[in-house]
Amino acid sequence: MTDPIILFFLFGIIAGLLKSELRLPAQIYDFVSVLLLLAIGLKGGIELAKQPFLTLLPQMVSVFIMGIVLTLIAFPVLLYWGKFKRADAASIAAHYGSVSVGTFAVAVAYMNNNGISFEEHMPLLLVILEIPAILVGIILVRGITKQTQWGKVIHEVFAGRGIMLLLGGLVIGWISGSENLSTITPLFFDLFKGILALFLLEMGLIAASKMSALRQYGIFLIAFGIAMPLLSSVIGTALGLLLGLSIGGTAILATLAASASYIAVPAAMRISVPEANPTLSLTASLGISFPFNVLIGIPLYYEMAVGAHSLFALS
Amino acid sequence: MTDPIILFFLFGIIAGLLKSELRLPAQIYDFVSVLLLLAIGLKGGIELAKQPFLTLLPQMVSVFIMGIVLTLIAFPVLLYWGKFKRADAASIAAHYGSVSVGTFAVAVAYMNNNGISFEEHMPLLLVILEIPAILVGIILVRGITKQTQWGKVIHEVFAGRGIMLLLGGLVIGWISGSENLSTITPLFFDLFKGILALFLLEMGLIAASKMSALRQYGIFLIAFGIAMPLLSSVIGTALGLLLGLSIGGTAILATLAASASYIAVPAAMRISVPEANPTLSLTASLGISFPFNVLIGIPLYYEMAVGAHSLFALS
Amino acid sequence: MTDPIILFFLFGIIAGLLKSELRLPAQIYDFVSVLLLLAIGLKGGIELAKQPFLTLLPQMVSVFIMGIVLTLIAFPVLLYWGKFKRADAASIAAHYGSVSVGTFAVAVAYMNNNGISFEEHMPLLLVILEIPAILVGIILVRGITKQTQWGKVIHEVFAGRGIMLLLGGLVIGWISGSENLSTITPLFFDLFKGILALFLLEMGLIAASKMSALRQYGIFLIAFGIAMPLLSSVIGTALGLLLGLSIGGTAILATLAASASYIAVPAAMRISVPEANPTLSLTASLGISFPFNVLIGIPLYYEMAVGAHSLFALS
Amino acid sequence: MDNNIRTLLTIITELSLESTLVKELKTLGAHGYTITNARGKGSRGVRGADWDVDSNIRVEVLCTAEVAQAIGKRMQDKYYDNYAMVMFSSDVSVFRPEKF
Amino acid sequence: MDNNIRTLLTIITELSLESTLVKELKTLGAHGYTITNARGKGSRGVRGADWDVDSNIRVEVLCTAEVAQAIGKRMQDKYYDNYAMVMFSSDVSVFRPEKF
Amino acid sequence: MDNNIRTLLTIITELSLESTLVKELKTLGAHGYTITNARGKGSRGVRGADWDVDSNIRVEVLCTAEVAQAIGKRMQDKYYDNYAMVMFSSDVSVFRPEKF
Ligand SMILES: Nc1ncnc2c1ncn2[C@@H]1O[C@H](COP(=O)(O)O)[C@@H](O)[C@H]1O
Ligand SMILES: Nc1ncnc2c1ncn2[C@@H]1O[C@H](COP(=O)(O)O)[C@@H](O)[C@H]1O
Ligand SMILES: Nc1ncnc2c1ncn2[C@@H]1O[C@H](COP(=O)(O)O)[C@@H](O)[C@H]1O
Ligand code: NA
Ligand code: NA
Ligand code: NA
Repeated sequence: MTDPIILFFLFGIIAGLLKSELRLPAQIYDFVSVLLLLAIGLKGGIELAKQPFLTLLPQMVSVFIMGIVLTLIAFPVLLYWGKFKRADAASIAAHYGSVSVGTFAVAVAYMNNNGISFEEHMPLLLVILEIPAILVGIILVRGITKQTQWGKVIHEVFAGRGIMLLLGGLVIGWISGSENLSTITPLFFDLFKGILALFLLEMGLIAASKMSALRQYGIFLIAFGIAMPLLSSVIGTALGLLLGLSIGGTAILATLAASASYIAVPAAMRISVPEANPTLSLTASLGISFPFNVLIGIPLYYEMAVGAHSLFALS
Repeated sequence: MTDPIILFFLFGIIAGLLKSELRLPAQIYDFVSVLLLLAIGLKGGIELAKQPFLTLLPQMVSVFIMGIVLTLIAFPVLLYWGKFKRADAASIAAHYGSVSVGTFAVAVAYMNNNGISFEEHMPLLLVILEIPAILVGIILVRGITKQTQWGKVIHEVFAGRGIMLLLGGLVIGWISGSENLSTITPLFFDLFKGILALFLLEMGLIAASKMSALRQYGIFLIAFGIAMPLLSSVIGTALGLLLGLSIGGTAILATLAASASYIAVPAAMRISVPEANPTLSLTASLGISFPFNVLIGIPLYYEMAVGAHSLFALS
Repeated sequence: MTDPIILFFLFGIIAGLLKSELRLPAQIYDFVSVLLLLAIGLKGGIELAKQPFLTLLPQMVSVFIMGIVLTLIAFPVLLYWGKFKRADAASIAAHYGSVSVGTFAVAVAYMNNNGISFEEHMPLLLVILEIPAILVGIILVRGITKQTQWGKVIHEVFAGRGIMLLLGGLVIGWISGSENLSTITPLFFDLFKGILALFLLEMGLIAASKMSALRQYGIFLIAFGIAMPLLSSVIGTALGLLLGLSIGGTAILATLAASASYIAVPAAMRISVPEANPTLSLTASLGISFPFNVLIGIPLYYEMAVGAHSLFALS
Repeated sequence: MDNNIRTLLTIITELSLESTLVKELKTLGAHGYTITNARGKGSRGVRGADWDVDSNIRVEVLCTAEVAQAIGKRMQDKYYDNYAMVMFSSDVSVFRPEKF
Repeated sequence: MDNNIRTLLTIITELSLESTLVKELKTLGAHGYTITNARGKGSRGVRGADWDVDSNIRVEVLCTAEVAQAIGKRMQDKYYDNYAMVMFSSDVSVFRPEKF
Repeated sequence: MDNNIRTLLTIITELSLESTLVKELKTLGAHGYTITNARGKGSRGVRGADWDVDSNIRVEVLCTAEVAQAIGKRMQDKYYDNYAMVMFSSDVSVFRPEKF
C-alpha cells in the first residue's frame, strides 16, 4: 500500500503539469522546510546523545569519503559522455555527490511504515554527506589555487539555511536528549508526517515545473538522472555492508548516496561556480532523480539492502 | 454554549470594524486555507473508500441539479427586482448557486459539537456543488455560443486552487483509507478545529472590510443576502429528505445550499465574466450571507431538518 | 538542565552573529507570534472564567500603578545619567515600564518545567501592564496638553496587534471556559512549546542583529539594559509579596516587571513620539534585556521569590 | 547612448489577471517581465491584499516603444473597463538593449 | 501626448507609517496609491524586514505636479526628521490621465 | 532644480545574489538601496518565485551618475554572463539630494 505522502507528491506533479492555479507562496515552502530540517536534526541529535560520539567517527569519515568518490565518478561521465562544459559537469556532479533531505525524509517514512529499524543517527551522516561534494565540485573547476576564497566557500557551505538548521537541530537534540524535548515533540515529531506531506506537495509542483524544461536538455540528462542514482545506491549499499549497518540503515545510506541535492549545493555553486548553469543541475536533480528516488528508488534500494545482507549473511 | 470558533469569527469582525492593526499577511490565509481544504477533502475521501461509489451517484446528480436550480432562481430575482445588470445578476446568482467551504466547515463543527451524526461523504457533494453554478452563470451571460472558450472555462473551474485541493484530498483519502492516513492525522485532523478558528478570525477581518461597502449598495443586497440563503436552505432540506439523508446530513445539505461561494466562483467569474462587478457579489456573499449562515443560519437549518424529519416521520 | 527552547534562542543568536543565511520571512514570524499571543490570552481567559473577576481588581490596579512607577524610575536615570534627549529617555523608559510577551512565555515555561505552580490568570496582568507605561511615556514628552490626540493614542494602544490578540484570546477563553476550548487545544496548547521554540529562534536572530548596533551606543545602554531589569524585578517581587501571590506567581510578576516591551511600546512610540530614536530602545530591549532575562534573569527572579517568601515566611 | 533607450511600461492590476496577462505579453512581443505583489487604492476602492481576491500585482515590461504601444492598446481594448488597472510608461536607458 | 504626462512620486519609508501616510495622501488630493513591501538600507541603517518593526514600504502615487508638490512638502515638514524616508519623483506618461 | 537630479538605477536579479550584491553596492559608493521580492521571465526562462532558488529581487539604488556608471560596469564585468540580470536607469528628482 503506497504511503499517502507519495500521493501528495504525485498530486503536486499532476497539479503542476495541468498548469493549475495551485501555487503556494514561497513563505509556506520556507515554513514547512524549516520544520522538516529542524525535526530531522533533532531526531538525529537525540540519538547522538545515546552513544559515545567517537564510535561514529569511522562512519562519518567513510561517508565523507563516499561524497568525494561519488562526485569524482559523476564528473568525467558528464564531461566526456555528456559533453557538458567543465563548470556544468562539476556542478551537476556536486549535486549528485551530495544529498537531498527530502529524499532522506521519505526513506525514513518508508522504513517506519514497514516497521524496518535503522540506525537513528543517520541525520548526522546526512549533514556530513552534504559537504564534501561541494568542495570537490569547486576544486574541479577552480583547482586548488590561492585565489579561491576558501573562507568564503566554507562560510557559504555551513552558513546556508539547510545545513544551519540541520546542525542546529542536531546540537539541540544532542544537548537536550529525548525526555527534555518531550514538550516540543507535538510540533516537531507528531506533525512530522503531515508536514512532510505538504512539503512533498510543493516539491511535486516544483518538480513539474522543472520537467517542462526536460526536453530541451535531451535524453542524456534523463538517462544520467536515473543511472547515476542507481550506481550511487550500489556504492551506498556496499559501504553500508562494510560499516556493518542494519538492513534499514544500509537502505537509507544507499538512498543518501542515490539522492541529489537541491538546496545546499545549488546555493553554494551559484556563488562559487556561477558560470555553471543552475537549470541543468536542478532539472536533473528535481525533474528526474528526486521523483525517481521517491517513487521507485527507495523500495528498490531496500530490496538491494535485503539481498546484499542475505548474500553476505550479515543478518 | 456557542462554539469558540464562532467567537473567533466575531473577534475578527470586531477587530476589523474597530480598524485595528490586526491584519494578517495573505500567506497565513493561504496556509490556513490550504490545510482546511486538504483536510476536508481527506475526510471525505476516507468515507468514499468505505462505500461503493455508484451508490452515491443519485446524490451527486441531484446535488448537481440543485446547483443549477438555485442559480436559475437567484438570477431573475436579481435581474428584475434587484435591477442589476445582466452580468452582475448572473455572477451574484452563480455565487449563491455554489457553496462556501468555510460555511461547510462550521456546519460540520456544529454537528460534531452537538454529537449529531451525518453522512461523512458530504465533502464529495461539496465539490460537486461548486461547479454547476459557475457554468450556468457563464451561460446566462454569454449564451451557449461557439466563441465561449469552454475548454478554458472548464480548466479555470477545475484548476482553481480551492477545487484542486479538495479534489486532491478526496482522491488521496479515497486511495489511502483511514488507517493509512493515521500518520498525517495529527496535522490535518487533530489541528482542524484550531486551524478553522484561525481561518474564521481572518474571515471575520475580511467580512468586516466588505461590510463597510454595504451601505453604498443599499438595502436590496442586504435583503437578498439573507433571504436567498433561507430559501436555498428550504430547497436543500427538501432534497435531503428526498435523498433520505439523516437529520445531520439534511442540515448540512441545507447549509451547502444556503452558503455562497467566495473562492471558486469569484475567480472563475473574474476571468469568464469580467464585466460583472466582483465587489457586488463578494459584499453580499462575505459581508452578509457568510456571517448570517455562520452565526444564525446553521442552527436554524438544523432545526429545520429536525422539524422536516419529524414531520415526514423519517427518523 | 536547560530548557531546549533556551537552546533555540541561543541557536538564533549564534546563527545571527555568524551572519548565516538563516533568515526567516516576516510572515513566519507573524504566524508564530499570532499563535503565541492567542494561546497566552486563551490560557489566561480560561482562568478568569474560574474566579469572580472583582477579586482580581486589587492586583490589576496595583500592577497598573507598578507600570507607571517603573517608567517614572527609568526616565530620570536615562535623562540625567544617560544624557539622552528627553524623547529618547521617555521612550526607553516606556519600554521598560511595559512588558515583553516573549519573556513572559519563557518564564511560564520555566515554571512548568520545574513543576512550580503560579496564579494562572497572569496573562491578564500581562495585558494590563502593557498599557500604563505607554501613556506615561507620551505624557513625559508632550505633557498633558490639549493637542495630544488621546483618542488616537488610546486607539493606537488597544488596536495594536499584540494587545488585540491577547485581549481577544482572553475574552474568548473567558467566555468559553476550558472544556469548550478542548477542540482547539491541539493547535493552541499542545503545540505551544514548539511554537515558542520557533519564536525564540527568530528572536535570537533579531536580537543578534540588534547586538551589532550595541557598541555604537556605548556602555551606558548595556549597563542600563541589565541594571534596570534587576531593579524592576525587586519591585515586582515586593509587589508579589504584598499581593500575597504564590512563589511562582511572585517570580512571574518579577519577570513581567523586569521585561522590556518590543512590540506594543515601539509601535505606539513610533506614532506618538516619533522624534524618539527607535534603534536606541530596541537595542536595549532586544539586544540586552531580552537575552539577559531569558538566559539569566528568570532563574534569578525565581530564587529571589523563594528567598523573599521564606524571609517573610509566607509559604 | 540613444540606441539603448527603451520603454519601461508599468501595469498595476489584479492578481487574478496574472496568468492571462502574461500570455498577452508574450503574444504581443515582450521578451520578459517582472512582477511584484502589491496592494493599493484607486477608483475601484481599496485593494488591501488581505487575500488573493483583493491583491494587486505590479508588472514591469522593458520593451520597444512599439511593443509598449501594442500592449497599451490591448489593455485599453480588453481589460480597462472590467479590471482594476493602472498603466504608465517612461523611457529608461537599459544595459544590453539587444535583450528587449 | 503632453496632456497625459503626470508625476510618479515614490516614497520609501517605514511600514509603521503606512496607515498614517495613507490618510495624508487622501487629504492631499491623491486619487490612489500602490504599496509594495520592501527592505533596504539608508542613513538610518539596515532595515531588513525580518519583522514588522524593521520593514519598509515602497509607496507610489500617480498624481498632478501640484499634488506631488503638496505631498513632498508635507513629508518634509512632518516626517523627514523622524522617520526612515526617501522620496523621489519623475514624469511618466499615463493612460487614462483623467484618473489622476 | 537641476542640483536635485539623481540617477535611479534598478537591478532585477536572482535572490541568491542579494548578499553579494549588497556588499558590492557599498564598496562602489552607494549610500543605500531598496529591495523588493519579485518574480518574472527573461532570457533565462521563467523565475516564478515558488521557492528561494527561483526567486528574483528588484534592487533600486538612488545615486550620482558616476556611482551608477560604476555599478553598471561592475555588474557587466562580473555578473551579467552568469546570472539572471536586467538593469536600467533613469533620472529622477530627489528630495534631500545630499543623501545620495
Ligand atoms: N493614483 C494612483 N497612484 C498609484 N497607484 C494607483 C493610483 N490609482 C490606482 N492605483 C493602483 O492601481 C490599482 C487599480 O486602480 P483602479 O483601477 O483605479 O481601482 C489600485 O488598486 C492601485 O494599486
Ligand atoms: N540611496 C538609496 N537608494 C535607494 N533606496 C534608499 C537609499 N537610501 C535609502 N533608501 C531606502 O529608504 C529607506 C529609508 O532611508 P533612510 O531614511 O536614509 O534610512 C531605507 O531603508 C531604504 O529602503
Ligand atoms: N523585458 C523585460 N522586462 C521586464 N523585466 C525583465 C525583462 N527581461 C527580464 N526581466 C527580469 O529580469 C530577470 C532576469 O532576466 P534574464 O537575465 O533575461 O533571465 C527576469 O527573471 C525578469 O524578472
Ligand atoms: Na548523492
Ligand atoms: Na449555495
Ligand atoms: Na517591565
